[in-house]
Amino acid sequence: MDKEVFLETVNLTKKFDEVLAVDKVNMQVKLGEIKGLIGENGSGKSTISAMISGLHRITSGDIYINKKKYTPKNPLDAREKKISMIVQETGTINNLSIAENVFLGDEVRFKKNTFVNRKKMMVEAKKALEAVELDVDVTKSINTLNFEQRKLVEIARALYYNPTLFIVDETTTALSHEGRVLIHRIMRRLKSENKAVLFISHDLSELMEICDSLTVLRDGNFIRDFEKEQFDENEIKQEMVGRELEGDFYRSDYDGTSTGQVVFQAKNVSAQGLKNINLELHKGEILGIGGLSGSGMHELGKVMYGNIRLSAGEVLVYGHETPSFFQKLWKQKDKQNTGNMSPEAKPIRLTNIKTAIANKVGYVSKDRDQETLILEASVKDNLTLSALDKLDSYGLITQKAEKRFAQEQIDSLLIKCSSMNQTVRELSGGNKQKISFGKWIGNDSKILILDSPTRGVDVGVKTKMYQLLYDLKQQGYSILLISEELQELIGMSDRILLMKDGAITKEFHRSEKVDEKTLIQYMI
Amino acid sequence: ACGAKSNDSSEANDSDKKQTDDGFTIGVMLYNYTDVQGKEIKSYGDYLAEHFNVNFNYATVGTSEEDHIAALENLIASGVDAVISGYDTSLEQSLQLAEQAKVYYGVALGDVRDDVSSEYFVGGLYNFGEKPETIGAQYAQAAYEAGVKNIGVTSFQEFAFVDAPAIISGFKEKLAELDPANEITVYDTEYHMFGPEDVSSAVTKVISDHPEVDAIFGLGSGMDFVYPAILNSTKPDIKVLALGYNDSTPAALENGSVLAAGTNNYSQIIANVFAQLYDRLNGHEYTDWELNGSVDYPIFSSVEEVEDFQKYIVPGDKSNGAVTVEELKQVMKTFNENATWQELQQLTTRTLSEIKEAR
Amino acid sequence: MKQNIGDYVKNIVKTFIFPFMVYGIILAITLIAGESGYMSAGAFDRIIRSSVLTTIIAYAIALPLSGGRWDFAPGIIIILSGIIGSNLAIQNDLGPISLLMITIAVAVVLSLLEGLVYILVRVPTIIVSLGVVMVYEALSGIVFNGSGAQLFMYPNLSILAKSPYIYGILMVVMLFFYYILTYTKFGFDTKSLSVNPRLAVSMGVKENRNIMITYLVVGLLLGVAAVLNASTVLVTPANNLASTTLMFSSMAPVLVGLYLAKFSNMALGIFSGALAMNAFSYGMVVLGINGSLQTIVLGAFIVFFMAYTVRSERAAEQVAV
Amino acid sequence: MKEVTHINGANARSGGLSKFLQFTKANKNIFIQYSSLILVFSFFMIMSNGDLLSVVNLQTIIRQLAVLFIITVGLMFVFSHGNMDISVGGVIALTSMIVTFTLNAGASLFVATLVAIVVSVGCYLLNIFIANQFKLMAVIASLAIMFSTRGVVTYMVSTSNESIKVEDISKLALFSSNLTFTITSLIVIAIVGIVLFNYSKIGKQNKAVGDNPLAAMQSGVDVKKSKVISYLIAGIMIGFASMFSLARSYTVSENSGMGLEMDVIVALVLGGMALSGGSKSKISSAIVGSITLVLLNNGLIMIGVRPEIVSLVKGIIFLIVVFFILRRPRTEVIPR
Ligand SMILES: Nc1ncnc2c1ncn2[C@@H]1O[C@H](COP(=O)(O)OP(=O)(O)OP(=O)(O)O)[C@@H](O)[C@H]1O
Ligand SMILES: Nc1ncnc2c1ncn2[C@@H]1O[C@H](COP(=O)(O)OP(=O)(O)OP(=O)(O)O)[C@@H](O)[C@H]1O
Ligand SMILES: [Mg+2]
Ligand SMILES: [Mg+2]
Repeated sequence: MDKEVFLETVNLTKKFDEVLAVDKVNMQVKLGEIKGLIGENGSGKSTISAMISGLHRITSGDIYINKKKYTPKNPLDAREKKISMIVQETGTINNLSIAENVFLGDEVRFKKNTFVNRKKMMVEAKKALEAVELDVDVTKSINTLNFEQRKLVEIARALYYNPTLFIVDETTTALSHEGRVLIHRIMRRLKSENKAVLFISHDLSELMEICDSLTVLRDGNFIRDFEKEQFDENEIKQEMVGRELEGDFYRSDYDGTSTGQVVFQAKNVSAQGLKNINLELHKGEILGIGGLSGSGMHELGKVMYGNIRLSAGEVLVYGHETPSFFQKLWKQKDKQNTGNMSPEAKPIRLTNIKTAIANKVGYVSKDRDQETLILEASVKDNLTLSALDKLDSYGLITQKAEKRFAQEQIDSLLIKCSSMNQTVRELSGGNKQKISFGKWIGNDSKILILDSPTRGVDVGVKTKMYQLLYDLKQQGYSILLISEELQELIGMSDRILLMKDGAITKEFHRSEKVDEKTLIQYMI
Repeated sequence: ACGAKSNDSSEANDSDKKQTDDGFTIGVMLYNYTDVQGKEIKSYGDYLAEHFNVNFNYATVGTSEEDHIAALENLIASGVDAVISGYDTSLEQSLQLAEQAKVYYGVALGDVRDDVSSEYFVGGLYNFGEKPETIGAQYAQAAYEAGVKNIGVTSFQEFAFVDAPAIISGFKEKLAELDPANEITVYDTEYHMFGPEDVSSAVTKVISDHPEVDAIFGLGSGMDFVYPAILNSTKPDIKVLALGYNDSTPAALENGSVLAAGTNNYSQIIANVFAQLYDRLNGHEYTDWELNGSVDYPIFSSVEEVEDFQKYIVPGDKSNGAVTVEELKQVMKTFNENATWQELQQLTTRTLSEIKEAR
Repeated sequence: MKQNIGDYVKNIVKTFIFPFMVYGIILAITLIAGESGYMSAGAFDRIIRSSVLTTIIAYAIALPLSGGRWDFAPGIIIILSGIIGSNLAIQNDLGPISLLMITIAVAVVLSLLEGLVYILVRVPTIIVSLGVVMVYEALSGIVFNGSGAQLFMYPNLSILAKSPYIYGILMVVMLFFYYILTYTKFGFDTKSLSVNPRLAVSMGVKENRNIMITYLVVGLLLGVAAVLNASTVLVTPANNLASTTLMFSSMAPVLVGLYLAKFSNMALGIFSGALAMNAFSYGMVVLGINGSLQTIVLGAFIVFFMAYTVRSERAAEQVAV
Repeated sequence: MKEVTHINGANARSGGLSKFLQFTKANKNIFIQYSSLILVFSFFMIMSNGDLLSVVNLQTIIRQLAVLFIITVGLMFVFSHGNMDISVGGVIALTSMIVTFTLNAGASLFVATLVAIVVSVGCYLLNIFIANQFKLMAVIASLAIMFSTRGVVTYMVSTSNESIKVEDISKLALFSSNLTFTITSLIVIAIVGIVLFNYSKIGKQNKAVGDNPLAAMQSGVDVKKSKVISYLIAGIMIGFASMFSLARSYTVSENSGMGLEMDVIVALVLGGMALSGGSKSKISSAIVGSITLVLLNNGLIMIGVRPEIVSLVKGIIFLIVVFFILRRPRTEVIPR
């Protein structure tokens, strides 16, 4: 314990709206060591690092640098304190040149008597990029770089200010092997220069290899510190997940059997980022899809929903031909049961979203706020949007029908909102999530493609969500559960398919024996 | 009561509009009241309002038919007894409205085709006199005296400026007559749209097609558009024969860059229409009435003339202007039993010099 | 470095090839049609000098537009500041420089006022500017009892619109525009804000500050434009939102310019676009195309040009990613 | 983050008050929209000591309302997409011209009306086709349409040797003098508009697309189709409107329909529309807004405002309305 503490947080807390993202966290980052930060999705890792680097304001608690209080208002403050961060999401702005991105928001540093010296900027940018061994024309637009290269640019930006604290938030998942090796080397170099590194990753083995100490977070709380010599994979995981898989959290049964009836199917599907995928979803089954971001599992979800064009193969849904307009008119009354997969259901080629919805396939995107919800619109409008056809009787959609429909969902999912006219933006994460479920459940979509359904919701809701998923399963809904959270997959799925580099690498059936360690091998 | 159109029209009016005790209200419809035209018309109106038992409601109207009709309706609704419209925009429909509302209607800034008629219509005005050719002739005279040899002509297209061809032909004929030796050439007319940039394009084209051009007869806003365009061209020394007048005309005539300029006699125009409307409102009608009256188009080619113009035609105090109240009353039936329409026309077609004498 | 300069030249050429193409094609047609006028000094003068005014106006419109801000006000600001500036200069018989200064000052005030209202009301500029236009149009009819401005009558004052001075002005404005966009914090902020406001703001860019500077710059540009405009044509007060048409009529050079800007920079690109459009419009006059048909051709031109550029851009993106 | 503090503030306050705030917040648009109408109405009511409501004037107002009202309702479907249209003036001119030719060729009023709708629909479908096909901003496409339509009309006017006008004006009597028909059509249009906008897939999908095309698409909305439909509706209504327009003057000139595009925008803003489209757009903006604007123009002449300051008054009223209706709370970035 001879190393001196560079940064220390005391009861650091962050609330988003009402969501408690980080709760009284006390942790230290020391010079000359690489500190790992680990925890499930939504455990608060990014939020902590965001507060340290001035991207988010602190709600309460303090940060100290060399024992001096430090309250950053924007990234520039952090920069002054020699803190640089690489954010989880993309931190570059399109249409700007590479050099401009390197010095985004800090162009003044090249200012001499009112004019910014671009030549100098270019030269410096070039220098900065050398650190990440990226040899490109810095005057070119950033658009000419691929995702990984853009990450490298961000890294270069961070390193340029030769930071005393270097924060890396889940960047490695985005990088190729070479990229990883490179950034590992960088972190080690900084360490040898007696700088501090805060490294966030879901990849435990990577962390254990690189870090000198680990801090485990869970649901925004500080759980425990591990020193290198204490590293023990199972123990760490134990701490991450916390409780044993209690019944009320994930489902308790281990009955992975489901009716043999196939309702949804991918045959030799290939598309952007996907190679020859085959899968079958049965009635009343929860089929988990796991993998690292970049493994193609998110694309798979879109493919199954008809949102990405296939280059080969086909997606089949077993249902009824979309009823013609006239049939609809006749069917007005018995709409409710058209959804059910009656035995003689025949395979229908799912080519676009329309057929998907017509055949009762629903999709909740990973990027809920951008792709699934209309934040400016009311709870009611959001719930009804995908069910308009159902509500539509003879071309009219009455307020009454809408209200009834919306109220049904609000009640059955216990959506917490001041009224069904409240705009969704104002809702809490969990309630938002419930609404994106409600859209489809209300539309009797018996097949649900849920991409990271518990992403960004607090543990309270998670429980509700898992309970809900289980109830849906019992009611004969078939669910394609795509998730980065292995615990979630293990806890909820009847079967798990693991993906890597756009292909399915392994299938597991539900059993007590399945655990993260075994799964991870097939993902990395 | 309103059915029988008795001599006392105020009674007739009582039925559907309030007869304001401070006399009649006359609506005026113009695109704007900021250019010379608008300002002159407004100030002469104010002058009349002082001396007659009327007041004016000046409405700014948009250029579209829709806007014109709407403005007219609004004026009628506001209870005007008569309307002076600058333009013959959708005339039939306007007259229909006027009749329904028993409102008299006159067109000030143009003559009207004789296929329209209404007992509430006092007709239009030949703004360029009965024969536009004579206008052209006067400009020809000025050009000849100035000794210019190569003359370009620019103008709005005919659909926008109906009298243009007549004026141009008058111009050419007169020149031919003045210059039998044919030393003066007049180039084909360059027609253009309404924007200043259109005009300067036209001028540029004239210049580059005929590098020797030494004068341009500008019928499309000669002073407002053509003159600036020439000053701004590669040959700013080209002389201008301008249909049009603005504050810069005197100086331009003085420095000789403008050979002749002319403009409508707005006092005469309003006087003419007003006299007829006012008579009708008081239940009088000329026996010798004709659809289109006429006014003079003063043209001035010397500093003296333009000074006279300012003194006797567009003075600040209209009682020294082209048509004084006294003169006007003389030819109005309301004030003079045996006044005739012809006399009115004589009064409103007086030339600059005649007016000068009368003062 | 050498090869660098080579690129530089290449980009300039790429930027200006389009107006030359337009000119060349029309020239060919006119010559075939037996018209000589298009090659005359007058034609050049007309095209190039009116391009100067077009360029400056286009700058003033393109700057907010690049940040997704539609603005109707430039037309009336040019008119109003032109009227006030000219008349003040004439009445107190001042020199051309003082004229320029006063007009610019007025334009800046008018423009900043608009910016202030915008920040205050926080409603899209297209709406705010509409209200501002109504008020300013009214003022244009009231100040100097609505007599507009006749600056062109005063050779000593209108000299700035004549060569060589006008080209001097163009140079200055261009350099100013180029530098402020390329070499100042404002320029960088404008760029990042226009692409991704949220990220930019989270990176510490001050948006309000940027907006006010934007309107300051717009004011400066419009002031210069106002002087050139008043020096060449009669300025009359506007009403019935007539002044808003300037935004639309300037759209063509702006769009063309913004595309050509990709090859070098906005300053040059827009000038090139202005040249092209003026060559184009005057070409139609020379060809004796009826004035009303010209607008049809213009409409078609916009569509095809935009269609072409959008296509090529998408192609480019495919290559990139 | 501002949002949060704002809310917490609200929550902190006493239940009743926060309830009230909630209520005002929820219904803000609605009664503020009417407030602009009320403002203008009462202002001129007082200034014209009651004449505003005279029978004559009411008829006048209704006549003037017809064209703007129908157009604005129609274009509401376009604007709620966040698109802007500035071609309506030109389209009306072109349509009226072709209708005139049709009528003069001896066609019946019914046929003429059909032609009107076909032509205007044609223009608007072309507009959205260009926009979709070339991935253009719809406003740029409409700019081109404006230039072209206006150009065609001007050309025809300039080349025909007598003015283009309806010979047998009795044919248009239905649209011109029959006030009952006018009122009925306005009511019908209003109802159709309201139903389509609030009680049908079309309107709801429209708003969704205006807010977030991506989410709308993933909820099964065919974005392109929804746009085409909205332009189709606009086209139909504007075709119908041009019949009223023509019936006002029976003549077509290069100035026909001039400035309508601006009237529509002003009307929508006066009606409380933020022009950015999405779920905030309300069909009532079109209805209330067009009425307000007509009242405004009518009132200004009724009370004989000096011509110099007419547009000053207009501008100030406009800004007042904008300030009180549309003023937005602080957000991290200022709306474009
Ligand atoms: N920014 C906001 N504006 C308005 N209301 C809000 C806002 N944030 C939260 N609320 C309301 O406050 C209530 C409590 O929010 P909170 O996030 O604590 O719910 P919660 O119990 O966490 O629900 P969940 O467990 O689903 O997250 C919710 O009903 C939400 O609608
Ligand atoms: N901008 C935001 N608005 C509202 N809530 C947020 C926001 N960002 C994060 N949260 C919430 O804060 C909690 C922690 O999020 P955070 O991104 O820190 O998790 P994380 O540990 O980084 O997860 P991951 O491993 O997926 O990156 C989550 O419950 C999330 O819902
Ligand atoms: Mg919560
Ligand atoms: Mg994170």
